[in-house]
Amino acid sequence: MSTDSHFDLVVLGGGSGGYATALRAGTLGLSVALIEKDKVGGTCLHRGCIPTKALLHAGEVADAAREAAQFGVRASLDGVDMAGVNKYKDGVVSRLYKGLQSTLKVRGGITTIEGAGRLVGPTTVEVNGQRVTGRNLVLATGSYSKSLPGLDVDGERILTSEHALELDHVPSSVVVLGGGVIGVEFASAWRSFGADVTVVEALPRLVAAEDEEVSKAVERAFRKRGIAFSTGTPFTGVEKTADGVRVTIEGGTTFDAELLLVAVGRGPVTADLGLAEQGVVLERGFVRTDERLRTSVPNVYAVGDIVPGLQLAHRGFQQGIFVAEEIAGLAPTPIDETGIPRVTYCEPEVASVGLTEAAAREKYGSVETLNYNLGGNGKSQILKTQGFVKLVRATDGPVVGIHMVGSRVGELIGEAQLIYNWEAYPSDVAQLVHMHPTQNEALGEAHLALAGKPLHVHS
Amino acid sequence: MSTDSHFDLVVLGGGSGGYATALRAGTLGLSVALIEKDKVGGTCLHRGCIPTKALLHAGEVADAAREAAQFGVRASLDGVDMAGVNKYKDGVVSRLYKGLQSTLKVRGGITTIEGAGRLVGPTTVEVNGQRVTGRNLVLATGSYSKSLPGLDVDGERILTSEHALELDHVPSSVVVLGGGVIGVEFASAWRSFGADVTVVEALPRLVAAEDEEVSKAVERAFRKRGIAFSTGTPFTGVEKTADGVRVTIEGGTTFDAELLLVAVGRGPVTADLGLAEQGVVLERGFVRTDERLRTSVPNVYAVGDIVPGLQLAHRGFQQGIFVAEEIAGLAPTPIDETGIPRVTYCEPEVASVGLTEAAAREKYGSVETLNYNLGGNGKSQILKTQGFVKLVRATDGPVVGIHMVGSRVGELIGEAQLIYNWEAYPSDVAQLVHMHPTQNEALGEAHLALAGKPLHVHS
Amino acid sequence: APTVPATPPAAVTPPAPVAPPVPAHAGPVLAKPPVRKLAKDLGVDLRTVAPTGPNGTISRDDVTAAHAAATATPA
Ligand SMILES: Cc1cc2nc3c(=O)[nH]c(=O)nc-3n(C[C@H](O)[C@H](O)[C@H](O)COP(=O)(O)OP(=O)(O)OC[C@H]3O[C@@H](n4cnc5c(N)ncnc54)[C@H](O)[C@@H]3O)c2cc1C
Ligand SMILES: Cc1cc2nc3c(=O)[nH]c(=O)nc-3n(C[C@H](O)[C@H](O)[C@H](O)COP(=O)(O)OP(=O)(O)OC[C@H]3O[C@@H](n4cnc5c(N)ncnc54)[C@H](O)[C@@H]3O)c2cc1C
Repeated sequence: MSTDSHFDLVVLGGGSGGYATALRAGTLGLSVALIEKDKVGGTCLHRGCIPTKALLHAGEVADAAREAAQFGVRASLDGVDMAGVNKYKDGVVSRLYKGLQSTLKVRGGITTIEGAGRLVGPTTVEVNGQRVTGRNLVLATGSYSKSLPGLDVDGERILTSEHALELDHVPSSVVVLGGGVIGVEFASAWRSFGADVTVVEALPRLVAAEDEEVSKAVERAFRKRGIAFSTGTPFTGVEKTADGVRVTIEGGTTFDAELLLVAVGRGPVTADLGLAEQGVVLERGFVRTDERLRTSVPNVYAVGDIVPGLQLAHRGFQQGIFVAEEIAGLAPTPIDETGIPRVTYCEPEVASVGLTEAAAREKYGSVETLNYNLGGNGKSQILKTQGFVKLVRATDGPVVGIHMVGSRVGELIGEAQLIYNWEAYPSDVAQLVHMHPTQNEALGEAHLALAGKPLHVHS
Repeated sequence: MSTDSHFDLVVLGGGSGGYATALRAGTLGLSVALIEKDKVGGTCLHRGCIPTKALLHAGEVADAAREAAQFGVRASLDGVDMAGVNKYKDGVVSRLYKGLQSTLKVRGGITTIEGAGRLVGPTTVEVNGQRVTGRNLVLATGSYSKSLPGLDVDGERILTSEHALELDHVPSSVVVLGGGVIGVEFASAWRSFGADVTVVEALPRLVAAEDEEVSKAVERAFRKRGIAFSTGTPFTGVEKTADGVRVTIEGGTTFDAELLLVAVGRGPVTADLGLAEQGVVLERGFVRTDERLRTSVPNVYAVGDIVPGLQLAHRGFQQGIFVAEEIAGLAPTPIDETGIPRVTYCEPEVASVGLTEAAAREKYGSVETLNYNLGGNGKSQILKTQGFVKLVRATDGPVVGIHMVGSRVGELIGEAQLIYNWEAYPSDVAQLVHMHPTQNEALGEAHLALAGKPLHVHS
Repeated sequence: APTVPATPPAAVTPPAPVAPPVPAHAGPVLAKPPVRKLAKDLGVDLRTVAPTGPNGTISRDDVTAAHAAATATPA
């Protein structure tokens, strides 16, 4: 029954990495089969980036109403209507989903195939009983929410992010297991909605992948917001109680709550795909690639969360674009993983690109840092937010790390990304005086100060 | 009675331009006299940038409460308490004022002199009966709110921005005369506070200095917000009525309102300062300078709003830094006025740097443009804002203009400023895939599309 | 055989610049950041590129020309 079809490129998985590969390949005139078993857009669009940021924005709206009096506005917050929040969130997702489907259609050269695929040859995928063969194959099957041993996710009281996004009410109290990006984002949104939140983290600090000073600032801000947390304390167990869960951490302390969110990381979707059979080498479940994203099998590439490294949608986009260009013979420049921008959308936001101070010290030996406090930044004062912009440079060299904390600083990462990736010197940026009053002005002021020409700084 | 004092540098006027000159000169080890008759910080800090942006943020908070239901948040807006708004606004100003005073103190080398100064020699200023002489003199006396013939500003019903910032209540209705930056900002804030607002503009469009498409988008958004406006219709007269004002425009149409705000531009503060007597050449009241900010008199420079061009605080900062470095012999690169970022903080915000499409066409003959609609930008969808990012490039050349409209796009100007001033090509930016989901991602997507590698675009 | 572009090697001495010698720029080479990045991507060593841009800066064209020359002349 299987009719064979041939393409320049077969992409397995239609999430951020997969569809970006297909879109770029389409522009380059390649014929593409994009195989997706669920919905194009994948985790990010349907269960990740977009719906979580909608929740967080609803949280921002709630906070604004709660704190309106500080700004002279007489408003009252009467509660959060999760049905309404979900309607808003789902509306955003479905509009973007329609847009993506139509972009895939009009781009040209892309055949989207619905169904679960499995490798049956090095560049051949079987889907719906049909064989689809490519001159090249791109693996883009993404990731799933992991749990811990002894932790039975039931979707009722013990949730992963997928379940958390479907909740039909604001929980009265939650324990969030994991103080990484996903954990602190949910903690922040729920707190804005009025829940009692406790974050439990085994590592010594929240957002532990960030620069240490950033973690400290987030912890300070969380404390102020009434988000409880316990760091350096591994989870040891959970039991269900009459009306919720009781979570125990090392040392024996327990936390009672209505719900437990498990946000302990995401594992690669690589099992049962026929990868090993075709010789694709895995490493702890992830697909091993070289810097050109080639797997161990010729003409087979991998992109997105199944490739070890940052699990971010736009890394998937960038890798997908890279692979399409590589296949088209454009010989693109390999991606500098450190140059990929990173934002955590909790309140206050965290944004960084490049190396932490510790990593830069290790790499360059001697570094200079500069911390510009948002206390001196007019627009941040207007927003009543606290935080800083921290720069790290190799001594007498370019800026190699930018770290920011504060409400809305996520949007400053675009500029920071250019500075890092274009290897700008503090003096290159200092020459360009920034718009007053903006928050990006704080980036400008930090570079002015690091270049030895401080403006609005006590020095 | 007059004891003479000598400085490397005498600065007349302690606003944005003047105090930036002083701060940079201080860092460079020069001795500076900073003469200010009112408060250091000048217009921007006390009557301009900062207090207006506080009003606009209070307006944003009010809008958020008013529209909360769209996001699933049950909040109600019960009104705006201007006493509260003013307390918040004044709190921000006074904190920044304290910070500036203390920065001026600790920087070293800066003597601040309170009093009104007047030139009595080419580089000698008389203040409080004392003569202060510099090797160099920097003029930085700033600007004032202009009016029109037949328009008597009384501070009661006919106001300038200075009065508008001191209002103790939300007016029921206002006519704003002038659809430039200051006019549309007040119009926007008052509308957010619940007032009926009508903008009257003689030029054919609102924010007429911006790219035409930007004006159209702002006008569309204002219409949606219920801000009335009339363009291409010069003001012809105003009379007081029993409870307000009646404004007449060309053609005879009249508008009744409680208040009239006059926002028709700002004139230079250069009269009665002894400038002409010392040979400083003026042009329509502004101080003529060359590109190194030298006036017609040796060792006399001018910075800020008295120099013809953009009237923006950070232009004053940049000019002040330039002049201090020039005097110190650092031979700084002249400022490209077109590279100075411009933000209008109405809702939706407007941000631009570089040339409008029309100006670029005139300069380069052949240009390419790209308009990326925020409808495809996830974060903008989450914020429920509309708008676009428009790029203008010289054909096959660098990006020479970036124009943006939408809520919060003002913060994207930092990145845009680097792109324009560093003469980046679309491909330089396209290489760097932006954080998802952010609004700065729209800047990234626009560059991807203009570089021929569209991602989330229908093409 | 490919030849070196026919630009005469700085035969004319430009008039002495008006600006004093200290540049405001403190980077390693005088090129705007995206041009430095382009050079890196193309494998062009900026120290070997003769600047023709304003204020003695290395322009994008200088970099692409150096790259073209290098790839046209196999080492
Ligand atoms: C709660 C949460 C919040 C997040 N927030 C952000 C954020 O704000 N910003 C950000 O950059 N990243 C964020 N991420 C991460 C981001 O979602 C991922 O990095 C991104 O989705 C990875 O893209 P991908 O293409 O590798 O995988 P996925 O998006 O997971 O897509 C893989 C696709 O492959 C399909 N598939 C799998 N197996 C098969 C098969 N055998 N046959 C056919 N199809 C198959 C799946 O159905 C899926 O659609 C978040 C993640 C989560 C969970
Ligand atoms: C309502 C409004 C909103 C604005 N918003 C923004 C904005 O968001 N962003 C932006 O960039 N710009 C904004 N501006 C413009 C900005 O305020 C000006 O560009 C900036 O203040 C100009 O700085 P300056 O130093 O030239 O003059 P000024 O700030 O006006 O300072 C001049 C100083 O000189 C003093 N002075 C004058 N004469 C004498 C004398 N004879 N002796 C001693 N002292 C003297 C004055 O008291 C004053 O303090 C706004 C302006 C207004 C009115």
